[in-house]
Amino acid sequence: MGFLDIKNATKSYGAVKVLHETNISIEEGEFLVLVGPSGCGKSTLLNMIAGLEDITSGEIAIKGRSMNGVKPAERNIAMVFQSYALYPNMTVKGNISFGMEMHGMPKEQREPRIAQVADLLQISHLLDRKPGQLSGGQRQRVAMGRALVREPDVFLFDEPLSNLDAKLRVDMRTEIKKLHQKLGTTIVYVTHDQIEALTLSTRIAVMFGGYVQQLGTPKEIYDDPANMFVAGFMGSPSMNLFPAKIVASANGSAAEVALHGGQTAQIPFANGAMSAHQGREIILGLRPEAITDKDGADRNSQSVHIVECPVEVTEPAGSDTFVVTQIGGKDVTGRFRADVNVKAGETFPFAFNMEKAVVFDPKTEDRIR
Amino acid sequence: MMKSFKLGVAALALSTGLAQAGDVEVLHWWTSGGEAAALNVLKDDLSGQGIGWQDMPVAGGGGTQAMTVLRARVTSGNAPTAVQMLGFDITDWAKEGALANLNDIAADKNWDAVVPEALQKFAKYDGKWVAAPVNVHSTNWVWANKKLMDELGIAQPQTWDEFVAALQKVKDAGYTALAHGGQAWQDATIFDAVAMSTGGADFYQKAFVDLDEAALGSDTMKEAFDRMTTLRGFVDDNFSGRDWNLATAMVINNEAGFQLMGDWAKGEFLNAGKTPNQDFLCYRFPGTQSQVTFNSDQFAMFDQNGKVSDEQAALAGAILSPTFQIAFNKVKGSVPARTDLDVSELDACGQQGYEEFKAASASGNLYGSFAHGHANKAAIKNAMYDVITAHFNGEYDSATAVQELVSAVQINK
Amino acid sequence: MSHAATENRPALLDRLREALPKIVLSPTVAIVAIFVYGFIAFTVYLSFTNSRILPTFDLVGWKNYENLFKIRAWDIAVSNLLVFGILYIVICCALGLLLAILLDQRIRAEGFIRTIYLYPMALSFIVTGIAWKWFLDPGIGLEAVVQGWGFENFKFGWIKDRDMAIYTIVIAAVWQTSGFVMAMFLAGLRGIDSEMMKAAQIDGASTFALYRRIVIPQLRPAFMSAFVVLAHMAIKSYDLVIALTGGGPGTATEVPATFMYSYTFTRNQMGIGAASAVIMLMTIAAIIVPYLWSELREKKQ
Amino acid sequence: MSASSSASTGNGIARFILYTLLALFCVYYLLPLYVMVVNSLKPLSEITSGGMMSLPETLTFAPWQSAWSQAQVGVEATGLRPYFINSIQMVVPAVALSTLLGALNGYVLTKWPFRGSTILFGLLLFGCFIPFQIVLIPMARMLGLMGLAGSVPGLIFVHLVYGIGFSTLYFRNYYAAFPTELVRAAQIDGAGFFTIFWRILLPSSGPIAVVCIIWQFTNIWNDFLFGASFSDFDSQPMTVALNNLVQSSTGVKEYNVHFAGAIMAALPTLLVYIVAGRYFVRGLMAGSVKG
Repeated sequence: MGFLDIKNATKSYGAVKVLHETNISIEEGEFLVLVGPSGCGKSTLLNMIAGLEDITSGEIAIKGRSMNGVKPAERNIAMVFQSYALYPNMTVKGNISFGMEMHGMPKEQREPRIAQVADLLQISHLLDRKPGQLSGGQRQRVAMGRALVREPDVFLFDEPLSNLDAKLRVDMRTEIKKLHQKLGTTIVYVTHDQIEALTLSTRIAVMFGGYVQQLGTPKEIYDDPANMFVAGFMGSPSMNLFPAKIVASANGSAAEVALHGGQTAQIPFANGAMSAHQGREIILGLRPEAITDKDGADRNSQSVHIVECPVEVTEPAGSDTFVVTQIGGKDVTGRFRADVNVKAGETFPFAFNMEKAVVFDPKTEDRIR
Repeated sequence: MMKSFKLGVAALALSTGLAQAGDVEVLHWWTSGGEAAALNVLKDDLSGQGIGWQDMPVAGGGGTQAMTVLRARVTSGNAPTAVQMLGFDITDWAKEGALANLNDIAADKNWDAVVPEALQKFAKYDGKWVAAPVNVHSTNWVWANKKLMDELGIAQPQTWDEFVAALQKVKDAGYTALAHGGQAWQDATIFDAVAMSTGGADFYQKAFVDLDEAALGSDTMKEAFDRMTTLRGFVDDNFSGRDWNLATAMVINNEAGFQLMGDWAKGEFLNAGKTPNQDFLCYRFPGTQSQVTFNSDQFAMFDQNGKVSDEQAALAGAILSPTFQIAFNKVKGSVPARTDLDVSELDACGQQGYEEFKAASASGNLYGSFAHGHANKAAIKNAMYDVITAHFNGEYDSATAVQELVSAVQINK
Repeated sequence: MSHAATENRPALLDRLREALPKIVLSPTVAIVAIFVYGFIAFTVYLSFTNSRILPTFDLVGWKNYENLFKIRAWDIAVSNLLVFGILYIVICCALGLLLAILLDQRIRAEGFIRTIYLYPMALSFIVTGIAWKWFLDPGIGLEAVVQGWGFENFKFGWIKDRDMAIYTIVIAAVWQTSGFVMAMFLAGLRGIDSEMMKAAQIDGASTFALYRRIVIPQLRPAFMSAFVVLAHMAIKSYDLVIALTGGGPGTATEVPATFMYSYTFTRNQMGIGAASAVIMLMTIAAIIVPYLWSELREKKQ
Repeated sequence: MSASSSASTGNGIARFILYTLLALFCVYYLLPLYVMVVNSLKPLSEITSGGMMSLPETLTFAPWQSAWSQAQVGVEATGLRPYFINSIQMVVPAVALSTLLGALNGYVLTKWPFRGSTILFGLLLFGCFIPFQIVLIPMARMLGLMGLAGSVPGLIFVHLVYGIGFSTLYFRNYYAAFPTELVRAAQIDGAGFFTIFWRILLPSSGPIAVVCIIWQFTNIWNDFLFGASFSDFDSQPMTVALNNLVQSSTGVKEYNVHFAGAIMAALPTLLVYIVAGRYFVRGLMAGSVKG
């Protein structure tokens, strides 16, 4: 039994099932991120944890106590909303103290906690302002302060950074991470931004279509995606997915792919992999960092293969240059060193690190191992 | 709620309809200075007997607003003690069983003898006195500007033709011949007199009281409508919607020769400092010299616990007392509702009117005015208004108007 | 409540708390059920009875409806409502929109002018009716004044003309509510995203095209709200007609509201009055229900 | 958008035409008021001798005095003064109650919706269109049964009943645009149903409350039919007195006093419009026009 247990929880609106049987269990101090495109059910699940929406079937428990039918206020949780949901008519101080006030905490006890939290978030100078007078980042801090001051069992974050500009978002992300490390609180965090998911979490639940597609650590999710959706959704630029056929080769099996211009190439899998699937049509997945120029290839890898491919586009991005070719009719992006001398239109050697290759069934889109 | 409704009206009136003990609450629409002064006579009389007066005035539409309010008040079980009413409204309320029986006070004060029978028709229901008449207005008056009459050499017209000739004379002299306000009840007031004059008393009785379809659809009726068309020709173009008192002002200000209006118009003349027979003339509409069409304001008493309260009895008694009758009618322009008074305090027109009223009453020529709801129910009266006013405004020709009159009566009977 | 008792109560209390929104709404629901729908049902019932001065419960079938349609004044009232309603709503919307656009051009003293446009809504027609009646009266009003200036041929006697009188009612009614409609449109205009306007200007839209193609289509919700308020006022216009023309000249400006009042109260024909009220309610429903339907369905999407 | 649309700024002729148009409309809207004010300051003789549009030759405030405290509106020549107080006693609670109840209803309908709540709202809104003429008699009966007949509370109740549709409409549309997240945040903070309403929603309802109050105040203050039918001798509102003043059946019509009384009767509503008018458009913007 974990700190927060979600057991077979479902949610339906009438005949429409928006969340299918979901099982997640996290320990105290974990940072769980629910990530997925909009409409995937992540916010619904968060609201169910918060008690803002009823559970259709199944159970949600915190610290072993079933939360079904328990009011949001009695779950000892705190929530930070996408729009921050600061009470516009109250000052910052009023906003932060409102929850304590509602729980009947006397004023003398509230004051030091407000001061402490304000200090922690560096908003002490804003306490007498109204939300309308604050910048986006300041509002974000106040919203977090409001949650922190409650000292809840679980923090719930509902896309808290999506209303901030890019720079501020990165700063706040770091700050949330620091805060988590400092305070060791249990957090459930909803986002559609996979980078936030990867950077912040101790564990990620990738959701799509009302199902949890995969639950795991960031590394598991990134390196070992359970299906094509997870593979495509996580990582930026996203994983290259292109059709291939598994054929026998000198050292075992190879992926036979169609290059631009009608030629085919064979790229052998790492030692012995995929031998059981020879002759099968598959989708081959390789992240951009596993497709490089020759000198940029991972020196630790035992399975780097060079294939001459025609270059379609080059996209210099400062630290790297992304080079695009076509394989099996799909654009395939490689991450090359910045100073590599490559031009569109010419043919260039691409290094494929097949240790990182993952293989999917084109029909079910599930992983083939 | 459904079933209890009808029973409830009476029951509620019984249980909760009491004003404070020792007070009377009076619903009326007499809010002008003169009328209020007249009512004050009544109020003072009652306060002399230790009875307070709670005033509930609702003016507008010649009492129609007040009647709407009355219906709400009675339905809610909060009926006023006494209510000013006209003609068939009294009968309708008596039918609902909502009015108190005033027979004791009537017997005590001998009302049967002094109140004319034509009035008793409204003041009594089913042999019981239910209302105390305050006054008698007669409606078939002609008001003429004496200065214009003298200037143009017009004598009092005795017949319709003479009247038309007189109107023509005034018109030719560049004045407005007939001052008139285009409101349905004013149109009907004229028609009232015209119909009486055209068809005589029997015709009037048959058509407007008995609602005899032959009389309503007769050629006489068409003739009456034709005469209305003639009169329309003597009215200025700007008559529509004009208040009656503005029409009177036209006569007062030497702009118009005649007005056909009830005796309340006299108050306007008197207020303007005019004297009867010196500045203005009053006489009956030509052809109705021996008839009087009237309407009578009465106060009906709402039933209080199945009997008449002492206050109501006192109020009813005070209303028909000679002092109040004289004092009130002097101001109001009407004549007393009892035939046994010395009216030397009234002005010339008032004295003349009182004599004519007594004479008509004695000879059976006292008729309730249909235009003022004293010949038939409100539904019929208003249905007739529609036809008369539409015809007067040129929407119907006379033949159509006659047909419409018949069908209007059929629908609303 | 004793402490021991509360032990067993949480479930009950919780249920109570959950029902709280419904409990809060319930007085309103009860009020509306009785005082609106109950009364409508009662009126429908009355329309089948021979009620005269007070409600009675003797059924007479469709007689009141048959009689109603035989009464010429009812025809006039219905067609007047049609003429009046359409003109009133169209002119109010057009004028309100025009004024809102004019006022939206960064006008100095906007607040002052807006108050002037808006104030008629504050006055009851018992009050302004007399002023309008005078103003429209050819003998003493506009016609007399303009003729006094030397324009002897100037004629403005609509209020006395039975074919034109209904239009004078439109004039006065527009006067009363167009300012309110203006405020609604002004609010709508202020709510439109200014970046979109800039984009349209950069796209080369003329001011006219800007309003016709970009602004006005976005005012649809304001149009809808205005329509409901105006339709509601058009149908209920009673004071206005009574104060201005009393339904005249003749019966030329009779409208259903005056008809209904007159038959129910003045003429003691409560049955026919109720029948006319039922017809009127059905007409209202025919206009309002589709509107509500579209509005509420949209909300669900 | 006002800033961007005014492409015409600086174009002298266009501005001139614009201001001329606005001024002309001002004349249209002010005309009846002009007639009323001018004639309320003239002696009666000046009015009856014609020239209702002209300025007073002799300026007199006697009509105003008379309308306020001397005019005949019943048996006693009390002027409008006592009725004014009756109206205030009725309007203030009626407006306050219907606004508050409308706000609560709007809160429930938008933030605590339940199955059928939309239909319920539709039914509520349709109730706004019920002709008042048909409710008179049954309402009188109900008031009688409730023991509220002929009393100020009775009148307040009636106005509450028929004001609730529009006030609910205003608040519902306003609260629909109010972020639901705030309500959720407050729920998590431990605020209950009423606390959320009092502490979170109501303090932010200023603009729409102004719209609602203006609407209700105008309608209730100007109502005649209910005021006349459901009041008692000691609770008749201002409009009934004004009607009695203006509609008196016989006798000299003192038009100057009538106009003075009419303006006087309208002063409170005018005041509300002038004071709150600026918030009115803002309130409409925030709520009601969003449909």
